[in-house]
Formats: sequence, C-alpha cells, structure tokens
Amino acid sequence: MSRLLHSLYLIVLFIVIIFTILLLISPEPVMAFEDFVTGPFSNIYNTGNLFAIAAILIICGTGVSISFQAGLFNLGGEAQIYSSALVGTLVGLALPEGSGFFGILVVIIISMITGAAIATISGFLRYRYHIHELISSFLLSGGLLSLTDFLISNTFRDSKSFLQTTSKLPESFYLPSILPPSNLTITILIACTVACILWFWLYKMAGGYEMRVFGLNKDFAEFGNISSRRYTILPLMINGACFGLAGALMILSTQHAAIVGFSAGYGWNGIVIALIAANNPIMTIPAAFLLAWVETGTRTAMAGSSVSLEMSEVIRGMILLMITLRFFKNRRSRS
Amino acid sequence: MSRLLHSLYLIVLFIVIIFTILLLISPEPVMAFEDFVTGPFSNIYNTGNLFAIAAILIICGTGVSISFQAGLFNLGGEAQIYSSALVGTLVGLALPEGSGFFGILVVIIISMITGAAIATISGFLRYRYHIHELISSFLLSGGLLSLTDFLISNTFRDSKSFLQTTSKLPESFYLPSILPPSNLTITILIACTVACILWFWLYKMAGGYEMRVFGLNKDFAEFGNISSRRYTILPLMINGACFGLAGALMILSTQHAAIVGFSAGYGWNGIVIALIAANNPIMTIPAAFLLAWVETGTRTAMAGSSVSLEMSEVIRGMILLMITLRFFKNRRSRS
Amino acid sequence: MKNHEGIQLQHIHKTYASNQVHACDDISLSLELGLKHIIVGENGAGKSTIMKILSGDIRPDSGKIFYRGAPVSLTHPEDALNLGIGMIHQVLHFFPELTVREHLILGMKDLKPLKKIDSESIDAHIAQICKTYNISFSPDEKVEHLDAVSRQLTALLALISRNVEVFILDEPPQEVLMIAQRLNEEGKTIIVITHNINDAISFGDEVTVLRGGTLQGSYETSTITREFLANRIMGDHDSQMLLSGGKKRLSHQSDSRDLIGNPLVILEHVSGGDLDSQDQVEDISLEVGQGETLAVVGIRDNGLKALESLVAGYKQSTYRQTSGRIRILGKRARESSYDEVGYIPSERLSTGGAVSMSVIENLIMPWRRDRALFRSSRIPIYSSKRLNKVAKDVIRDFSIKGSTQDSLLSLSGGNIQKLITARALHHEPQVLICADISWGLDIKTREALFNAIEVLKSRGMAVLFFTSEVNTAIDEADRIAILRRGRLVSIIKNTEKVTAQSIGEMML
Amino acid sequence: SKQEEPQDSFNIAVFVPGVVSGSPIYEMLAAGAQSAAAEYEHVNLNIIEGGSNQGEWEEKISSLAATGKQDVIITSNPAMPGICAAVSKKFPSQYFIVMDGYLEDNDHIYTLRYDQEQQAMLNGHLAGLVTSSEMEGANDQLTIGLIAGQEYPDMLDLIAPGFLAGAKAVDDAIELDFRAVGNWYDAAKGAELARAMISAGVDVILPIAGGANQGVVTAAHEAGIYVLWFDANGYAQQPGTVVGSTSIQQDTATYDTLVKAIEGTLPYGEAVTLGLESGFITFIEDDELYTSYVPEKVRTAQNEYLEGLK
Ligand SMILES: Nc1ncnc2c1ncn2[C@@H]1O[C@H](COP(=O)(O)OP(=O)(O)OP(=O)(O)O)[C@@H](O)[C@H]1O
Ligand SMILES: Nc1ncnc2c1ncn2[C@@H]1O[C@H](COP(=O)(O)OP(=O)(O)OP(=O)(O)O)[C@@H](O)[C@H]1O
Ligand SMILES: [Mg+2]
Ligand SMILES: [Mg+2]
Repeated sequence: MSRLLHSLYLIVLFIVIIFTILLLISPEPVMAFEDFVTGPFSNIYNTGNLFAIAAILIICGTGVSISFQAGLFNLGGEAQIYSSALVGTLVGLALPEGSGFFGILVVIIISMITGAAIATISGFLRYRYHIHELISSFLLSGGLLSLTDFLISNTFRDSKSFLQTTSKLPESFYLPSILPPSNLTITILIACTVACILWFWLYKMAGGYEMRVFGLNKDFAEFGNISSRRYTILPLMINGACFGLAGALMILSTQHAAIVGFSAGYGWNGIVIALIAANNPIMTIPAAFLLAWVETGTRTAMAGSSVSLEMSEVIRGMILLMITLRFFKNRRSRS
Repeated sequence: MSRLLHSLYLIVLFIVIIFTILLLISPEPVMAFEDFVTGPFSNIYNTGNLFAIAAILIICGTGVSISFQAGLFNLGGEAQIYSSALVGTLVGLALPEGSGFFGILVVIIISMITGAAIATISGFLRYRYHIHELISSFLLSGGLLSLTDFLISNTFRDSKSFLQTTSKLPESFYLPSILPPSNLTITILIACTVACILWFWLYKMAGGYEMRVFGLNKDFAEFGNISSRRYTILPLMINGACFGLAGALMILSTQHAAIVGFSAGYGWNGIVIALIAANNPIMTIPAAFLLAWVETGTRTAMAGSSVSLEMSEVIRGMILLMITLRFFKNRRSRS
Repeated sequence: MKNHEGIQLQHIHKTYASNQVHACDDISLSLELGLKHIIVGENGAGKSTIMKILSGDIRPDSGKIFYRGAPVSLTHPEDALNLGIGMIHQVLHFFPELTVREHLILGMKDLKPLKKIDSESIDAHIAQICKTYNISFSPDEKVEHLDAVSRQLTALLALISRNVEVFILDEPPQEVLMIAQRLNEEGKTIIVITHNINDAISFGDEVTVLRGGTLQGSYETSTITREFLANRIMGDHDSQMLLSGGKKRLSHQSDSRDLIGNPLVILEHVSGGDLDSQDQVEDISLEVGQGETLAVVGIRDNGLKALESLVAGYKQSTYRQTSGRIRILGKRARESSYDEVGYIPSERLSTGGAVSMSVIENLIMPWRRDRALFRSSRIPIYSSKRLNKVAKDVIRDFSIKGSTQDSLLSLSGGNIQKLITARALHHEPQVLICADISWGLDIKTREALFNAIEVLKSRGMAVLFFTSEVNTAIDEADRIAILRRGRLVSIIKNTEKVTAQSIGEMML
Repeated sequence: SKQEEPQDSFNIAVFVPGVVSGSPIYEMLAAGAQSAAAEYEHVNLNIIEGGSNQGEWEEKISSLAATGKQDVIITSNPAMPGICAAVSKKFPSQYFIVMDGYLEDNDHIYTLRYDQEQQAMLNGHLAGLVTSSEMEGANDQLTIGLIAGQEYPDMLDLIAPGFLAGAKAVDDAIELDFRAVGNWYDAAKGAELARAMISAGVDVILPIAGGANQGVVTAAHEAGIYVLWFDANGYAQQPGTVVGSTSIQQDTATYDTLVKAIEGTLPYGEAVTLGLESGFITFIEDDELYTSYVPEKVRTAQNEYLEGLK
C-alpha cells in the first residue's frame, strides 16, 4: 500500500516538475505539457519512434550493464556504435543489391564484430598491460570518431548527396516495418530478445554467474578458479558487440546510410540507462522507455509550441536528471 | 643511461608513427610532417598560441586530476567551463568600463564560483542520494550547455554582432599580453601556479592526503574517519572551480566575449590530460604542452592544406593513444 | 551515581530493513568506565550490532545513548571517536595499498586539510607507542601484506594514537587482548566481544550475555562459573557436555587409530611463498593420511599463510612455489575438484565470498558447473528449485541463521564463517584444507562443526589445518607440525603430554 | 481553441535544419514566414529547429508531417528536397516548400532556389577587381581565395566555378585558392586557413563557412587584406575589411511563396530558379561602408558588370 502511495507521489511530483519547467519557458505551457505527455502517443508515427528509440537504448544499456557488472568501464560506446555502423554499411553497399535477409544478417554480424573488436582492444590492454579500460576506450573512441567522420565525409561520401553521408543501402536491406509510416521495425523485438538473453545468461547460467563474481570480488573469483582473462575481455567484447548491433540496427531500420554524427549520444545514453537500470538487462527495458518517452515528448512539445531547440534540450536534461534523482533516492531507501 | 635510450627510442617511435600516419593520409607527407613538427614554432604567433592553449589545458587537466584522485568522475567539464565563462562575462559587462585589475579579479572569482557550484551539485547528489556523479554531471552538463547556448544567442546576444555572442568586454578587462600578436597572456603563469599549488596540497598537506586515500577506496574510508562528505564534495568543487577559471581566462585573454560554443572540447581534453598525467597536477604541464603541440601542429599542417580537418583529429587521436599506451606501459614496468 | 559517569544504552531497538531481523530488542546496558567488559552470546545474538551502534557505525531505530551522563547522538564513527569511543571490527576495512604509517596518519585527530604532514614526528610517535605496548612491526609495511592479527594491531595502534578512552574489540585475537590488558591498567575502558568463555571469565570484570537480540543479564565475573555462563548463553541445553568437548572427544577416538592411513596430501621439499615479504617457507616435507588431522602451527606472516596458499594453489601471482613437489590425491594443487578437496581460506570475507551476493550464490561457487544444479543435464541453465534445495539443505545441516536469498552481508560474522565452512564440507571431500575454522564460531557451533569433521574423518577424510592458535591445534589435531621462520621444526603426535607451552617454545 | 476553427485555420511549420540564430539565411526564412503569417488571422506559425545532427532531420520532419495538422511545412537548404521527398512517400498528403533547394516533379513539393552561380560570379568579379587593384591591402599576385565550410555539390559545381569565372572576367590570369574548413563552426580553424592563404599571397577571400567566417575576418583584418560576404549584408562585420557583399532576399522570397501557399495559388510540383533579374539576388552597392572604403574606379567597374549580367 505505501509502495503504491509512494509511486503515486512520484508521478505527481514528476508532473509538477515538468509542468513548472514548461511554465517557465514555454509561451503555451498547458499545450506544451499536453504535447509532452500525450505527444508520444498522439499518432502512430510518434509512438513508433518512441519504440524505435527505446529499442536502440535497450541494446546499448544492456551492453553497458554487462561490462559494468564485470566491474569494467567502457567509455568508448560512441565510437563503437558509430564506427561499426559505418563498417556495416560499407559491407552492405559492397554486397549485391538484392541480398535481402542474408545481406541484413551480414551487415549485423559485421557491425557486431567491429564493435566487439574495438572494445576488445581495451579489454586486452587492461588484461595484458594493466592500462585502465576507461582510459583506453575513451581515447580510442576520440580517434575513431574523427576517423569515421573523415571516412564518411570524404572517402566514402555519396557525392550526389547534399548531406555528409555514404550512399544509401538498397531497399532489400531495410528491416521489415512495424507500424508504418514510423521508423519502427522489428528492432524492438531484437532488443528485448537481446536483453532477455543476456539477463538469462547473467543470472541463470554459469558464465554470467562467474562474470558477476569476478566483477564483485576478484579474490573470491580467483578462489573459485575463475579466469580473469576471460572476464576482462569477454564483457567488453559483449558490450562492444551490443553497440555494434545498435549501430547496425539504426542503419538498417532508420537511416539506411551512415550519415555524419547520426548516432551521437547513444554511447553515453547507454551508460545512463545501465545506471538507472542498476545494470540489470531486463530493467533496461523500462529505463529505455522512460528515456525514449522523454526524448519523443520533448520533441513533440517543441514541435507544437515553438520552444527553441536549446530550450527543449534543457527540459530534456532537467527531466532526465529528476528521474534519475527520484529513481536513485527511491532505490536507496529500499535497501 | 638505459633510461635515456628508452626516451630516445620513444621519440623515434613517435616520429615514425606520426610520419606513417601522414604518409597514409596526406598528399604531401613530407611537407605535412615538417608543418606538423616545426609549425608550432615557425612564428611567434603559433608559439604564443601553443602556450595559450597549453595554459588552459593545464588548468582543466589539474582540476580533473583532483576529482580523479578522489575517485570521482566529472563528465560535466564542458558545461562547467562554458556556463561559468558566460556568467563571468555578464558580470564583467555589468561592471564599470574601466574596472581594470579589480574587474578582472571579479570576473575570475565569479566564474570560479559558478563552475564550482555546478560541479558541487553532482557532489552533493552523490553524497546525499548516492547518485553517481558521472550521470548527474553528464546530464546536468547537457542541459546547461543548451541553456548557455540559448542565453548567448538570445537573451544576452549582442544585437550588433553577426556572431552569436555577447557584447565584448571593455579593454580594461583584457589580460596583459605576452608575445603579441599571439593570444598568449599571463594565463600560462597562472596555470603553472595553480598546478603547483594543487600539487602541493595533494602531496604535502593533510587534506590532499586524506583525499587521495579516500579516492583509493571509498568503502574503506570509514576506518580513517575521513569525512566522506568533505571528499565527495570538495574535489568536485575544486574541479569545477578550475573549469570556471579556465573559462574566465579564455574570455579575458582570447575571446573577450562569450561566443556560442567557444570552449567546446576543453572539458573532454581536461580528462585526457589528467589521464595522461596520471592525475598528477605537475605532470599536467608536460601533458598539456604535448597536447597543445599536437593541436597546433595539426592545425598548421592543415592550414598548409596538406591534411584535412577530420584527418588532423584522427592524427591527434592516434598520437594521444600512442602516448598513453607507451606512457602507461612504461610507468607500469617501473613500478 | 557511578552509572552516570559511564556509558548507558537505553531501550535500544534495531531491525535491519533488508531482512527484518530484529537484531536488538530493547537492550539496555550500563557500562562503567575503567572496567573490562565482556559481551557474549551465540552467533547472530546481536553482539556486533549493539556495539556498532555504540561506535556510531549503524544507527538504532530507537533508544538513547548516554556517555558520562550526557545524551549523545552517534551518526558516524567519527562522532564516537570524537567522544573517545573506538571500535575494532573483526573483519577490518583497510586500504590495501597504504602502509601502516599512512593508516595511522589517517587516524590523527589534529589533521587539518591545510596542515603539512610531518612524517618524522609521526614515526617517533609510532615508535613510542610500539615501545610502550611492546608491539613490533615496521611502519613501512603495506597493510595488504599484513596478516589478520597485525591488521588488528594496526587498527588498535590507530585508536591509541587518537587517544581513545573506550576500546570496543570485536573478537580480538590473544595478541590484542594482551595489549588491552595494559590499556586497562592505564585506566582505559575495554569492551570485548568473544566466544571464549575462559577468556571471558579470566579477563573480564563484568560480562553481559545476549541471546536472540535480547539482554540476558550482566554479571560480575568474580561471582559466576563457566557452567553458569554457558547456560546463560545457550539456554537450558546440555551446556555441560559442550564445555568439556575438545581434547576429550579426541582422546577417546584416536586410541583406535594409531596408524596413519594412506597419505592423501604429500609435500616434498617445498619452498616458496611471497618473494617480496617474510611470508615464505623452505624445504617443507609432510604427509597427511586418510582420517587424520594434521595441524600446522606457526606465525602467520612467517610462512603459515604462504604454506596455506601454496597447498591450496591460491594467489599464484603472489605466492610462487620455487621448488619441491605438492601432491594432493596424486594431483597438483588446484587440479582437484570440489568433491575431492575442500578449501576454507583464512581470509574469510575477502576471498571466501562476495558480500553483496546472496547466500545461494555464495554457496554454489565451487560446484557452479555441476549438472545437478541445471534444469536438465543438456541445457546448462540453473534451476531455481535445485539451487534452493541445495541452499536449504546446507542452511539446515549447519544451522545457519539467515535465508537463502539474503545477501552475505546481512549474516552475522559467525554465520558467514559457518556458510563458508559448510560450502567446503557439503560434498564430503576427501581432503580438507582449512585455516582457523573455528574462528568466530560460538561454542555450540564449534562443537557441531568439529563433530561433523570427525564424522567425515571416520570416512577417510584427511584434514590439513593451518592455525596460529596453539590451543586449537592441541584440541583438534592428531599430529602437530610446528613451523618456525618458514621451516618445519618438528612434527609431533598430539598426546596428553603435549602442552601449549611446549609447542609455543618450539615456535619461537 | 484549436478545435473551434479546424476548417479555417492554416498551419505552417517552419523546419530549420540547424538553429535560427546566427544563420542569416535561416533568420530570413523565419522572418519572411513570420511576416506572412502576421497578415492573416487564421494562420498559425510554428518554427521548429532541427539541430545540427543531419541524421535526425528526416525523422523530425516526419514527426511534423505525422501530426497531420500542418497545411504546409517549409524548410530551406539544398539537402532538404531529398529529405522531403522521402518523407512525402510516407505522408503522401503533406505539402512541402523547400527554399534554397531544387527538386522537380513531386506534386506535393514546391522548391525555389537562387542562382548561386550568378551570385558567386558577382562576388568573384569584385574579388578580381580588388586583387588587381591599387587598394592598400592588395598585392601584385593575382590569387583570390574561397573558404568553404565543406565541399558539397553546389559548392564544387556552381559556387566555386562561378566565383572564378567572375574573377576571370576581370583578368584571365587570376587563380583561385580553394579550401574547406571541414565544418561550419570552427572559427579558429577558419583563421588558420585564412592565414595560410594570406601567406600564399591571397589578398581577398570569400568565406562561406558559417561560424568559421568570423575567424577568416579576424585573420584578414590582422593582415590588412580583404573579405567578401555571401548571402547577407556583411559590411558591418569589419568595416574596411569586408569590401563587398552579395545578398539573397530569402525573407521576401519566403514571404511571397507562403502568401501564395496560404491563398492556395502555389503551384506545387514546380521548381523555380531565381536569377539576378528577379531581384532576389543582389550585390549591395548602397551601403555606406561600401562607398566609403572601396575606390570609385572599382565600384564603377563592378556596377557595369552587375548591370551587364541582368
Ligand atoms: N547488515 C545487516 N543486514 C541485515 N541483517 C543483519 C545485518 N547485520 C546483522 N544482521 C542480522 O542481525 C542479527 C544479529 O547480527 P550480529 O552481527 O549483531 O550478530 P552477532 O551477535 O555479532 O553474531 P556473530 O557472533 O555471529 O558475529 C543476525 O541475525 C544477522 O543476520
Ligand atoms: N568487509 C566487509 N564488508 C561488508 N560487510 C562486512 C564486512 N565484514 C563484515 N561485514 C558485515 O558486518 C557484520 C559483522 O561482521 P563482523 O565480522 O564484525 O562480525 P562479528 O560479529 O565480529 O563476527 P564473528 O561473530 O564471526 O566474530 C556481519 O553481518 C558482516 O556481514
Ligand atoms: Mg558479530
Ligand atoms: Mg593581388
């Protein structure tokens, strides 16, 4: 009962906070608020997009959860998504035009391998040379982001496009749509499957158990004969593969081409999701929907009431911060 | 002797690596290499700028080192520089035109307070609600960056300028120049002083000692009765104040007005510097010069039209990674 | 009124939120200053909890605390320390990378953030305390290289240098107890939690008994007997029998086994250890036979820890075997499976478990890849039912207080020890390698444990037992190997003639 | 209130692919749309900023179209026709207007572009005059500079060739030094490029690089050479350094187009190119800063060329 009351109280609090912010900055706060709350569900397109965004966030968040659970810090997500999406796209472009399902599979696998490879470098450096993966992933990411920018806007640029982008993949590479005309494809199903599988692995299988022990207590892990090489490298590899998958799915379902900077922010958001979800893959699903809802909500509120782009970012940041705040306070008081 | 040999070997290795990269990507590798290496010293202007960039980097890197040493992660540097520079500028604009030294001091102090205040929020949330400072600083930063953009380009915009900028500060607010016509002012002296003071505090005084211990293992800090409140909040406060100082100095010595996005990248670079310097404030000085040299070097190479902008970023990323790798490996083998 | 000058706890209640255990149920205590107080009680009785409350480590749900007549509010250990109340937890929290000196600096009261650190005067200060209390170790030693006793001493040193008046010691080893005696002679107040009834009566002035979170009573030690105390601790069970366990039980059993059975553990000329420290052994040869307990006694950082690690094959990056041969059941160290060799490490919490994981998860570590835990032998997915069953069996067999889903952290110290022991014995291994297993167990549990080990021994299990406590060795071993400065002095049969004193002399 | 006048109201969404403030061309787009909306009671105007992530533009326009409430979505930039066409496939009943872009034969999209080649020729001609003039900052070398934010088709195919062609109309020996910053914001890199050009003998530069323009002006001012401006009146940027400016009347063009759209007379499906003769592209001659800093001889020659092109 008090649990219920508490949830109610939280919801009311949210509403008040969001409304206050809108009141301060929007010329039409009531409408903006309505747009914010209901906007994401006001039409199929927005709802579909909410799901599409959530799908990518789930995958990123799940990946980060895995490395966090192993006590590893991957700050290179931005590049792991972006670079592997580019590699996937290039391979897709090199395949015959009508490759269809097979082509999609190849793009996904190649992207996952690329993402995993990038992250694995950091794992290897950590294991072999004791270079903190946080440092190496961050620095590597900086270099790779620039390299990818360069490759997209020079080497592989579609000279016929006004955007800085590679050529588009042929239509046979598009993932099947759910809810057209929105961007939603079967990504959401893939995302939930990935989250469930990794959850299952983490909590119901020996490998996941070993990894969690390794993350919590290295001495205990050694006591139990758990390989420190495996669990320094594998979690980062999984994390990188998830980012690669996210990149590939964004390309295959929404962008259909690697556009400069298209995935910006998802690497960081993956970390945010993992932290909100307390590194539990299943919990990344609600966390991702929350984040996606805020994202779509601010977009529709902005579209409906002439809130400037910067202001909408401010609202978004505030709301996320509030959510995180309440969420953590809540979690803490429970323990 | 073997130490010397090792250093020599490293230098040769660097040169070979840089040259190889240039060979791969530049149409005129020899010229690009020459530009890259000697460019920063080819004229007073470039050399002055190298020092000016290094000064800001030292301050940012030192600040980040402090919070890293306390085991805290401040991902909000970008906003801490940018927002506090805006606040400082606005206060400066509100002061009488001929405020001179006093005015400069006020701008610096206000900016430092602003930066410290922003970072302190994250420290407080961490201490009080156990919200990871990494999330809160990152989210807060996102919101504040947009807010600052908005304020500069709307509320406080200089309507006479075509740029998105506030009005310029009067000349009495300019810091005294060293090496005109370059941007170098006394910032480099301030920067080295700050690094030395914080180094002294960190390694020679009780507070710094406690903070380092706290950073080594927060869970165990109770044993020494180290106040976890103090060392969760203070390091972030110092870090924020450093970013504020950096912002103020950029305004007072180079920009003279808050221009949209003028400080972009320094927050992240602060992290890079701290990582290279292994969180030692004194070591941020060479690290900052290295980075500034790479920065100016790639710029001159680019201006010589032998390398493109993104490529110069890639080179920068690669070089950083190499440095870090070699550096860490080296450090490890010594310990 | 004398009491007003002392410490008073009034109507303290504490229920842990995570598992709703009522660890302190209306406890009121009055502790006179300048005396030696003893707290006794079974595992999970609430001893540590009430003392953590007094030292500001955890906050009570309700109740008042008075110190020297004034009400005090303790929200942080620092609050208690500022009043002069300091506690040494049995499992200490340390910064492994710091040296002893650095730890002591941390404890200094007059440390101000902008004060310069003067290491010379600090060294002088340490040296002086060490001299006064006859403690020996170098301030440059890293804490991670210290054994549990030295760590306790370091913590004690830190409290002394902070001029603490009231020392709370949670199950201190003998070394610490000896210093506590001196401190008391200087007028300090000592509060000791212990399971050792002999210690309680010989050392203490007053003894307080807790049971199931409630206060059973406080008694002056001069007025009570061991039997009475045991009775208060355990209730009306046959405490008589338990008190006389130990050697008596052994002597009537070992008569029938003069011959050492087939050797299961064989060490031949083994040398090695932590090459960066004193913790090394040289040329160790010994055998442990079927159905036999061999106790190796020695000083922990003079080779005992090294030998344990080498035999268990643990921490191979630190402890290296430089020569010799170790064979356990004919295999090298670490090559056997959990149902062949059980290992109970000396560092219970740091290497024996993951504190934030549940009881189940801590239990299944050795047999985590056992098909019996999976849903079916084909699909390697854990079956919750099977996991729970295993955990419940263990909890029942070893009467662990706690439920399967609780985190290890929420068990009392003794129960954690039980769990780690239970894990090693559950699959009835042929060889048991263990260190100080009775550490922290109450009398009943200790008895039950050794009985269980006896049963396994009678089925042929060999026990290799590492301890620094001579008395435990004499109580429980068939043979005793004495280690001095990394070398075996001798291996003797544990007969009636063997005394603690004779062994102690050989160790020095 | 939205629901009371569903029949009458006319909703316009302005999608700015970037941010309004700081970009003259988008400021004019917004201003033109605002003045058109102000003339009609029943017109509601919404200005939406799309931000700099190109990957999100399509999605953001789509979500505008998805509301089904917008009678027309107007946007501006050469990349937008392609994006609008893609959105149009998903929302076939939505009408679009794209300024500064070109796309034929989509009956729901109206595009309007300015003849950038002509505009560049005007800048180029003045550049040619300046570099070969006796003006204080001009040197003997016949090299002019063009600094672009990025290399994109219109830049490479229309602007750069137009710029050079205009200059060659003055003297066939004139050469072009063309460089790209790589982005549209980095003033410091703009300045570096300008300095490099200056040391290579360039004495007049046309920057088309957004925020990086400011760096070019700064460097040029320091070195005492000249800068030309594109798209909007730029003389005030740095009087005496900016010596020539073309402009396009995107505000008027937007206003005119939207009025037609509101009245229902806009021929969707058409693609219009506005040249010099239309009056929407001009070389700004009547600015005091132009007349006072540029010698009469140069101004006369430029005026002749301008009239000749019309
Ligand atoms: N952090 C905790 N969270 C939840 N329950 C706890 C926690 N600490 C102790 N308990 C429970 O409170 C009870 C009393 O624990 P306490 O540690 O005080 O016992 P104890 O008397 O010190 O026992 P032992 O002799 O085994 O150390 C136990 O049942 C234990 O499971
Ligand atoms: N390193 C640690 N990290 C977290 N919790 C710990 C740690 N050490 C002990 N605890 C928890 O603190 C409580 C008391 O532990 P402690 O070892 O002080 O108990 P104790 O009563 O002295 O044990 P024992 O009865 O075995 O002597 C236990 O519930 C235990 O779970
Ligand atoms: Mg206890
Ligand atoms: Mg010339």
